[in-house]
Amino acid sequence: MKRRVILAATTAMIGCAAYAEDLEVTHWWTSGSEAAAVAEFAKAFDATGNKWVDGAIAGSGGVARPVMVSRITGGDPMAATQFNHGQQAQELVEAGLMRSLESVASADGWRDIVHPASILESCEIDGEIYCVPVNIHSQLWLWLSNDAFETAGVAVPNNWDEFVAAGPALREAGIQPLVIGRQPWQASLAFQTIVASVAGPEAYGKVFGDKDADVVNGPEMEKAFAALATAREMTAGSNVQEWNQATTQVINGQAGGQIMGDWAQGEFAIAEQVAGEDYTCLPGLGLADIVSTGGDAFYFPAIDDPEVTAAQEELARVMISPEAQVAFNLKKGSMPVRGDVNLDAANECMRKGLDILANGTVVAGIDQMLSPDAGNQLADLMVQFFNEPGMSVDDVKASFIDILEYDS
Amino acid sequence: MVDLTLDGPRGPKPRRAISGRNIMIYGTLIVVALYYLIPLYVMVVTSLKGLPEIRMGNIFAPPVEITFEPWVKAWSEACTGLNCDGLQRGFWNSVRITVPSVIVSILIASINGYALANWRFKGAELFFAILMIGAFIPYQVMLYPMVILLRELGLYGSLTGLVLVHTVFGMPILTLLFRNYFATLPDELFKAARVDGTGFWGIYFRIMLPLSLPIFVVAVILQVTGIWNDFLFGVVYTRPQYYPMTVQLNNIVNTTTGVKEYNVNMAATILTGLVPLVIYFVSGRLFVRGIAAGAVKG
Amino acid sequence: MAQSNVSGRPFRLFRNLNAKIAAIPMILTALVIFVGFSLWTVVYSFTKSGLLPRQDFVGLMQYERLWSNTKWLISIQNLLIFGICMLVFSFVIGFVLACLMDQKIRFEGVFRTILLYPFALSFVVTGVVWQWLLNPDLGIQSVMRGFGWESFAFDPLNNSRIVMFGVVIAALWQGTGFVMVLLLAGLRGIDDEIWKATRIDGIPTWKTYLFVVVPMLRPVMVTTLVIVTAGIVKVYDLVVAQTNGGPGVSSEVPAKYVYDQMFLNQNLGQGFAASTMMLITVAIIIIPWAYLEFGGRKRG
Amino acid sequence: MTEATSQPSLAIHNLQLSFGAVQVLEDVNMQIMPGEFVVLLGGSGSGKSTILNCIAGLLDISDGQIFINGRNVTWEEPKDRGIGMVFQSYALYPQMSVRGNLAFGLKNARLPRQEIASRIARAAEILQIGDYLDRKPAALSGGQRQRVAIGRALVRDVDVFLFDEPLSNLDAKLRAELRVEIKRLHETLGNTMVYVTHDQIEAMTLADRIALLRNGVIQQFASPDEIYRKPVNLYVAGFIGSPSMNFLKGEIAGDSFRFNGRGVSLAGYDGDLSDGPAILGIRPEHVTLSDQPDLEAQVELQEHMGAESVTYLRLDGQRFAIRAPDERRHVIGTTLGLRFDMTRASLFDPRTELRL
Repeated sequence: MKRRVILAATTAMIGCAAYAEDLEVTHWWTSGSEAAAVAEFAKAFDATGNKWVDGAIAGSGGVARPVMVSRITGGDPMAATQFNHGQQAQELVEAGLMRSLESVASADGWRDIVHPASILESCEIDGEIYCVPVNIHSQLWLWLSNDAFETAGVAVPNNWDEFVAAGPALREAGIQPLVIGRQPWQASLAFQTIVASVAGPEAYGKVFGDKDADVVNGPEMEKAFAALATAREMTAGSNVQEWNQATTQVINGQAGGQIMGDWAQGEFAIAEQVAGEDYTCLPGLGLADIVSTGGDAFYFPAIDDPEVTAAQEELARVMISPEAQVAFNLKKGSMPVRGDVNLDAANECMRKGLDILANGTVVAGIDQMLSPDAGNQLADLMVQFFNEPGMSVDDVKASFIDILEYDS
Repeated sequence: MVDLTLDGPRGPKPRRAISGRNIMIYGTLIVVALYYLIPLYVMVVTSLKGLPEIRMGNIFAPPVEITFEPWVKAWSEACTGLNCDGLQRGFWNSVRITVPSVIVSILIASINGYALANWRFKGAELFFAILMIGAFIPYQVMLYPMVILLRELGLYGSLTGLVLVHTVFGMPILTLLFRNYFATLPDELFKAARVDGTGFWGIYFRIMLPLSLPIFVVAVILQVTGIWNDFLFGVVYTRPQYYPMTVQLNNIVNTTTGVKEYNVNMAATILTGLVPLVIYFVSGRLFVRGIAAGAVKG
Repeated sequence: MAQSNVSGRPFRLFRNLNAKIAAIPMILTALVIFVGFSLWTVVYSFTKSGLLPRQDFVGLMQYERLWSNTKWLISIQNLLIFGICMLVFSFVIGFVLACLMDQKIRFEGVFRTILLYPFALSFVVTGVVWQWLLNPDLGIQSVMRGFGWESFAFDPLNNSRIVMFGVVIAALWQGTGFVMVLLLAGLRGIDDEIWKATRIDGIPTWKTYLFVVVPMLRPVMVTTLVIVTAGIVKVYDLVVAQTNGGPGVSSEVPAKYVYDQMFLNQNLGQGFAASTMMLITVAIIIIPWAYLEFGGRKRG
Repeated sequence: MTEATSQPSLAIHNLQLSFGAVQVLEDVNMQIMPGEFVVLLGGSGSGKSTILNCIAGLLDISDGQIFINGRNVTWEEPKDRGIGMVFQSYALYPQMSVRGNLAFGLKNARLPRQEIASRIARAAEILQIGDYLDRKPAALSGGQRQRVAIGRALVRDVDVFLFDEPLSNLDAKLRAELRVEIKRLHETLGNTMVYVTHDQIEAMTLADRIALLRNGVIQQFASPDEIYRKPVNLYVAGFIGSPSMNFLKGEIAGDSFRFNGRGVSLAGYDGDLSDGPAILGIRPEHVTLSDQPDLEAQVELQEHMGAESVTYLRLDGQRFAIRAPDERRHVIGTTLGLRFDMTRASLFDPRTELRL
């Protein structure tokens, strides 16, 4: 076994056709930009002589995850699967259903390559690496339609406060000031963004990381909750469900702005819009230079077949290789997990993100701090808040503290 | 003797085609029929429009320019992740899943119904009652233990496993229908066959089956509809090589590349529903007859 | 008398052996799947299972959480609304339609096919189509406004107070035809002489239907009730396709809560606790009824 | 009770049947000799069909034994008992032709082809169904169907035939015709036949012996004549005969029956009598009009049936029927003098309801 790993390691870079294996890879990346990004991985993997068998299942959590978990626990696992890293896959690893990538990771020195280090840490369980991080998603952005503001006759805002001020003008021009899709996770994301930006990264860490109720009741969070209520007012009248439908409204100038992760950029790119000209992006709502280090990762179920195992390692290497990282992330609109790659092709927005990643504040993603259970409770709470104008900020605050207490 | 005068009404009673009663009956039926047809109409019309026309016009307007492109796209071009071969990929899988599942589930349920109606052995009613309660258990509850059971049986991910799942979950309602149906067949027929020396299986295959066409039609319709339309079991209990058409439908409908391609979605929806729809249209009359036999006498 | 050749009473189990062998799949399904899985679910509802089942018992913790969770409470409330509306409307509308179809009308086949075809479609399709028809910007509302009725407002899917009625409309569209066919079949099975008798007695048609025919339809009503109620308790796909529980959590239903807890929140224990509550409710309603309906019958 | 020399064709010992707590049959005993025609007679719910189903093996009994031709068949399958059965609803297999129906049981028994053909030919000849052997049951009339059903029992070539109300679904004329035919068939074949009916005419005309049942208990098992003349109890007495037997409540005093202050001489009654309360039963046909009457009564209503007439009278506030083989008409309200034929009367103990 060990011998084979070393052998595989030495032949990896040349592209080893000796182990031609069909690997089934499941993921829920089915939207246009996502599929295009996955295709880059598939292309790179097929180039090694193996074959990427695509097992895409649309509908991230609700549909795809039970399928993946069932397949793995049912004893008929796929060769690799997308999973949000953080706490989600931990139980599968503990049950021995996932294989360790430690041998590959240490042989190839992933701990030195991956930047920021925290992104790899979330793949680490008991000192071993179990997943390949493939991208960094900075989730805390506000996307603005330059067209919309032009129509409304106001300048494109530089931060949240200016955006709020421009709200009435947008309304008057028949433009929806803010769109947030009606799915729970989108409402939750908006809340996280507001907390990190308005209350600040420090409060964000204390609230979600330390679950500190005092901070939730404190003055910084007071401002954040006020901003949340403002956001609700600005979304009033919108019924969009999917995030990319919301993005489409921004692209078309039907809506002023959207709070969404940097994957929204993929949609702008497909619509052939140019950052800075057609749309504007404000990380941290333009209030704070922050990115969060959420991201996607691939896990490899334990399969008792040395040829598959070798091919899995091959795939892991391909995913983290500089070439595939660049190709994938340019399509996906996210940032590569390694700092040593050349991203000249990156546009203005991605560059902003990369700069912050290099110099600014990096906060942990919510998946790394909250259990999936608490995370979904939070999402339910937020979507409820956004949909029920009668629900007061105090109600939200009380329920939010309950959720944090439950999780700690 | 009174001489009867022969005036007054005679001959056939006059019938008016347009009576208040008829207006009421047909009026109501037509209004209801419209309500039922509107969604189908909207689906068909939309699937024949181009995207710009959809965005402009209202959904009830007939297409200005008829295009079959959405149908072609839904059938052979729509993407699921990297596979851009539309619904056709899942069509044969759906057939491969539906045919054995329908046959096995109906066979077993009809034998159950027959055993329950004609061979009431001790405890049979208890098991039947459990099945009836089972009819009310949401599938989601059973999803996880089923994974474990299939794993232990070594059937997880196989077509056999999926057939088993469909058989199990179709069993309650089908058994109910068959049991009721067989109970309506004259008991004396069953007795006569026993006196004639026919055993359990002989009576089933040679006396009961030939008399059961209507209820089999009902069962086939219910099962084809249920299994063909199934998404959850197909995706949870099998591997991608067996994914049914509904998985592609989900991928097409739930995937959005910027703009929702409503026309493709609608074409895909109709294409997916075509098989059960055709079966309904073809066998509607038998369906009502079978229902009459299987559900009326409890 | 030849008392000597008394054959021994055969072993009870082997009487009707073939029937018992044939019933093995049913017995296994009943015991392993429905009883076994239910017990398994109940046992694990007392654990703190997350993504995988674990025997980490925590007593009633999951139940305490369940009953303090607004989403669950809303789910139950919604199921009640949905269930009552479905039962009332599908039976009333289905019965009225069946009566109309029973008037020896022309084109009965055409009408029947039209009323029944939605039943052939999956809930997913129904959900998508009605989501679309009820979409205020595209569907009925915008069309009515387009005709000049500017104040027309029918927007159930974006109004958390009436969203369940939007779901009911779609569910009725799909299911009423089937109820109609079942009841029509029942009407057809009623003896013609009953009709003759009521005609001679001068009882109005509607009264005959209501007071004579309905009581005679009891068996078919029972079957219909089983099928409709089973569908109500299990409602999931329709809600997911049409509203996905929204807006907010205002159209959540118990089956969806179970599924979401198990697979989205990765909290199997909580999902199992909710399942157990559903199982218990179903059992409380069904067992006495099933006993009366199916248990006490004897061969005469 | 049993003669050692001839073995009963069908014997039932202590047959019991209960469904749960409900006792359907209670200790039924019966011995039927070869060639005997036995009718099980009773109202609905009396258990007559249930006994037949037990004999056929179509119902599992709770206790007791059943012997056919001396063989214990208590736990045998129906097909192995050596019986043929004819059902009320004919129970013909609708998807098979008449020939198929007749052959089905024989094919199951794996009889050779020629044997089957010859048996069918014989049955067709006996029952005159040769013309429609290739038709489906749906194309036959009720009478034809019942012939086929009988034929199906016939071809089995068995010793015991069971009939379960075979004529109930036919109209009166056909019923009479087929009744005669069954009688003829029995005489031709000489088989043992057990015949269930609720129709006393069928029972009286067909049976060698009648077993009259009530609530799962045999009331009387005797020849039609004996049942008619010497009913063992009030129930049997009331069940047989139409119009049914007249009952007068009174008491025996010496050699006369006292009834509302009047006396009827008991001379000629066959039985040991002692003084005490009693019920006198006399059939309408055993009362004659007389100038020296035992009793007098007023005419209330008359029915004329051509060959005979039935006159309903009022006797001390009680209805009393007489039957006369003539067409004499009485004006309503006239008083008639009645004379009883005491040799054919019955007396019952009002407490036990048994014949004295």
